[in-house]
Amino acid sequence: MANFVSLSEAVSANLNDGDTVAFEGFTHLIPYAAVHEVIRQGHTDLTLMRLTPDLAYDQLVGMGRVKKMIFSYVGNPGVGLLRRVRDAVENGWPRQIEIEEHSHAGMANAYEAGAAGLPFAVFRGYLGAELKRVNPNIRSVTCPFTGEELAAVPALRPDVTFIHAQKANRRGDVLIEGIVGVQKEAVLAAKRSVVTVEEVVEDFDDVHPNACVLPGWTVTSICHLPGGAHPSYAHGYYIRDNATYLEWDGISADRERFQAWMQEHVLEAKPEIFAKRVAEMESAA
Amino acid sequence: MANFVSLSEAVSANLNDGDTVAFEGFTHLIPYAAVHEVIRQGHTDLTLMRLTPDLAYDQLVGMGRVKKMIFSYVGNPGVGLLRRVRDAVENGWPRQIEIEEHSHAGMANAYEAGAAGLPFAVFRGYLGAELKRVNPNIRSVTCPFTGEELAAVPALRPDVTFIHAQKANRRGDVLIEGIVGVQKEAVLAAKRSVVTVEEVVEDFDDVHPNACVLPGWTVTSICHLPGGAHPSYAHGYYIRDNATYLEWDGISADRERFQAWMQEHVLEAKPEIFAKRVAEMESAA
Amino acid sequence: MSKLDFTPDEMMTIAAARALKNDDVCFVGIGAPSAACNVARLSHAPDITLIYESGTIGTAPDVLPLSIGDGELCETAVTTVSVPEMFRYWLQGGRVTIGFLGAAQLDRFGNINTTVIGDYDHPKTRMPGGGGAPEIASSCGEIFITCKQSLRTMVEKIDFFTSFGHGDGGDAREKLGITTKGPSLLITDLAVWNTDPVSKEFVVSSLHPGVSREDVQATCGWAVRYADDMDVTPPPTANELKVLRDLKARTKAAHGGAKKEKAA
Amino acid sequence: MSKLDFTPDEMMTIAAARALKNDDVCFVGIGAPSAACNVARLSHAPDITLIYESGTIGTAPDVLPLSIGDGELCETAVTTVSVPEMFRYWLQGGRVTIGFLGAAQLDRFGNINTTVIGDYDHPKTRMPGGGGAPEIASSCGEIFITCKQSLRTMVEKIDFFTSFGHGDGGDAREKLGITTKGPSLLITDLAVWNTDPVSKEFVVSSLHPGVSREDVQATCGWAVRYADDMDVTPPPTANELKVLRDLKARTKAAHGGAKKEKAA
Repeated sequence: MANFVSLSEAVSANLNDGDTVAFEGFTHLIPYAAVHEVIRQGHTDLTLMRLTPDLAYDQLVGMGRVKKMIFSYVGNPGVGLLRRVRDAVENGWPRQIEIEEHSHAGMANAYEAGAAGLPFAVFRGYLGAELKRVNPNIRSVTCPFTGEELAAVPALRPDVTFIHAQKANRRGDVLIEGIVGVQKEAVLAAKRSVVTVEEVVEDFDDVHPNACVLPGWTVTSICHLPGGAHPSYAHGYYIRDNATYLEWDGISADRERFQAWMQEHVLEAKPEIFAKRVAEMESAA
Repeated sequence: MANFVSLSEAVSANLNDGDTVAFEGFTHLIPYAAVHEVIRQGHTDLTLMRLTPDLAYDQLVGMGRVKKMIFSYVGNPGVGLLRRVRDAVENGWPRQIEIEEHSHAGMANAYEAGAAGLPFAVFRGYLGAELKRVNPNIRSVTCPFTGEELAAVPALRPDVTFIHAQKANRRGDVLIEGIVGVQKEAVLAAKRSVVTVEEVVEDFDDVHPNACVLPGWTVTSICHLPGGAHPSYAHGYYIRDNATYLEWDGISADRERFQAWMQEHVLEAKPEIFAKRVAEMESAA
Repeated sequence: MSKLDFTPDEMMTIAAARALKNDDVCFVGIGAPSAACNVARLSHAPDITLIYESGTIGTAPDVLPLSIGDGELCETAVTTVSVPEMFRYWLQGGRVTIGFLGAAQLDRFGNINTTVIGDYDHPKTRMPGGGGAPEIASSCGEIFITCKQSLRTMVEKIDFFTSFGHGDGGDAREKLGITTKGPSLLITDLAVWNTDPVSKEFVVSSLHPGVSREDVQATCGWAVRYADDMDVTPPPTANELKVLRDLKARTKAAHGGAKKEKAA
Repeated sequence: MSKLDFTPDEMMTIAAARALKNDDVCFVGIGAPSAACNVARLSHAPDITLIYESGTIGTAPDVLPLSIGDGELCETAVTTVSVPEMFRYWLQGGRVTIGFLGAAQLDRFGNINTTVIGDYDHPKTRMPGGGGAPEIASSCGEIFITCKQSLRTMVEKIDFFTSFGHGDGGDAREKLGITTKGPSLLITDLAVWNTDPVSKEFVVSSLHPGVSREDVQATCGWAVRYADDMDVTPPPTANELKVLRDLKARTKAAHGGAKKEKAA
């Protein structure tokens, strides 16, 4: 059953150096506050997985905390490349990182298989794609009825998944609305999970019966952390801070500027800052 | 794009003798009005599929319209056995029927694979179960990563799927709420689909963003048919007519009583009768 | 049996309910298991998570459902998911601690038949089939079974292996690569049976009040074994009986009445 | 190029928009494809179904999204599904008629590289990678590609096959068991290119107004082929330009302004 704790407690109770970790979120509801707390606590040698590593993973990689990254699209959405990841892959700065690269279909199916307790996922993919050549985890199975050869990838099973969600109720059930991405799968596939939420409400009596809800007994720790998805957004709470995504391109272009920014905005900051950061972004919706 | 037609037109435009047909619904939202219209129009030699063939399939089998049935639980839910199906399987009355039997997990995964455009589904199932011996469509595949042997079944791809849903909007989008069963999968897996609905509304602006909605371009025909799920129920409209399920045990126990009942309540009836049948069952919810 | 102020059926349901814990996640079969699971929820295990295969997770019905997909299961659930998701993420995902099944035909190793009496291709009686049971039997942490004793139900050899229990006993599950515990408890109207840790056959661990060993053997098709330290099942408490009878009364009023009484 | 009252970029977007039909179901890549698809929707194809890989189906944003998961895509969608469902039921399910992609590096057969410049293990430039594109390229009915011409983009040989087009031409797709049509149209800032039905290489079918064959070859790394019946692309109509410019202006106001202007 989920326990309600501070973000600091949740990170130290659930994450260990060397863990395989997913901070999931598909443009929407990216758990930035959790990523920053992990950076502050000094965790390192992490294997990160995510379909769309964005600024959050650029920051973890740039701070040298990442041993390996499993991903399908490593960009700054709508802006361009991730310059800290490029620096690590192209120049080994601040350290070499291993990469395991898939397509979105491959990653999404692999999380689905993880949530479903299967060892691998089957889908029609990678036809003619060169990723098959460079990723030994892309294999194939043959349909026992038609003989068609299909792609197979191992299930993703993180040690810990971090997500941000709109609401928890007092029993620890978690509600995710809007672009739900692969968050439900990433939590169900993981051994442990930490959910930061915008709001804690009494119950979900007014919620649609088929809404995306994670029952409290599927979640390890919940932290009430308004604004915890900034600069991404929380449907119904605040909009995406596109300006920050655009600015990141400049901040991350230079090693020293990046480090100074991380010092000021992450290492010397506290989780509570996130509520202030979204104050200007709050949506009437 | 879905067209709005009468049930009579929808059935004659979409169904042919010998077709493979799913009338799906998991206790909730069973498309009885459509089944009765199919019986009236005389369609026969059908291959029926459904996880939970209930009274509807008992009626189709008892009327001799069924060549083969693919299923996982052939009972009268909460009451007992299906006596017309028993008579067909045990005594060949009114005709022999072929059966292909799965578990719910097998059927659900097979519809999922059909919706996903895959030739087969993989899951961990039928371990030690004797259905493997009697159903040649239960095979296996080996995980290319762990070597685990998993169950494989062919995807279900009906020629036509019939479902009942709560609402359509003017553009032909369909909303299903509550116990959603495998209806979305059964429609997406099918070549053609017919949806009877309780209500046609202007738009779905007030509907939850992650509700179970079938866009109009995925549906072939829509029929406004209030009460069309009786004696099952429509969440938010009317409750289950449990008394009818209990009564069916007696009606179906005797061939002549069954035939007389079908004559009066199906062959000589019209689709409009369903609205009257649920008038007493209407829920304040 | 001596005259008691509860029926064997009530004792069965209450004994079955007692086996469930507050933190269990229980996949509920319809019929006897459903009554036991809801009595547990309404008495000592208020936070138990009940899952029905219709997709309803964490449901808390006020009356017993007639089917596994009654509307109240959805209305009171924490969330309702599609049936493919139910079988993939929730059952196969290994999240369910207890699968609670009934049985039309059962052997001493907890193998269940709900498919056919007689030969599969030419059955004497065609029963409903497996539904969710074949994968409930292999995917849940352990399996509880409840049924009334009779020579027709509890047989030496079942006609069809719908759901695998312990096969022919011993390490039969391991040999098939099944990692879950399988049937560990059988609650009948006469006794509570545990599973022998080595042979994996059911062994009576307690007789219900007023039940004799002869009663048990007379309604069981295999040679009954008894535990060394046999108990008498504690009789239902006043509160347990009240919870069960109130539930049954609400259920009867809701399902059995005239149509007009049923409208919400 | 002669002086025109529209830019090459505008001509590209409008020519790309024209290729879409009202009953298309289009899987929209971000950037240039997104502009073209929304211009189509706001002009001649009001009922077109636009799908973004974030799970938004039938979306109708008022401004262009900066990312494929902007909030407005969900708010205006017919429905929003999970990403696994998007790739399984909707893309792999074969429901999408057009996949509209951009390209960082492209060859004459419509093979696309968005992964690396240089060697995969020691890249000169690490680009974002495939995202949804590898399966968009094989699962959609056909593929439209749009990009600005340059010698860096349109190359004789791409460094990495992120998304398979027609391989080395001819029946390369069939040989791999791919049943969809693949790249059938390329719209650049200078020309419209169709796919030769036999060789499967891109062939210029119309030059945009004021563009010469020399302009096209100067910005293309392979030897350009021209159709026998070459056309000039009809210039943007006043309405097309207005739709595009209004959309861009709304987008700029929404994304580019000061923070306080962005609050809804």
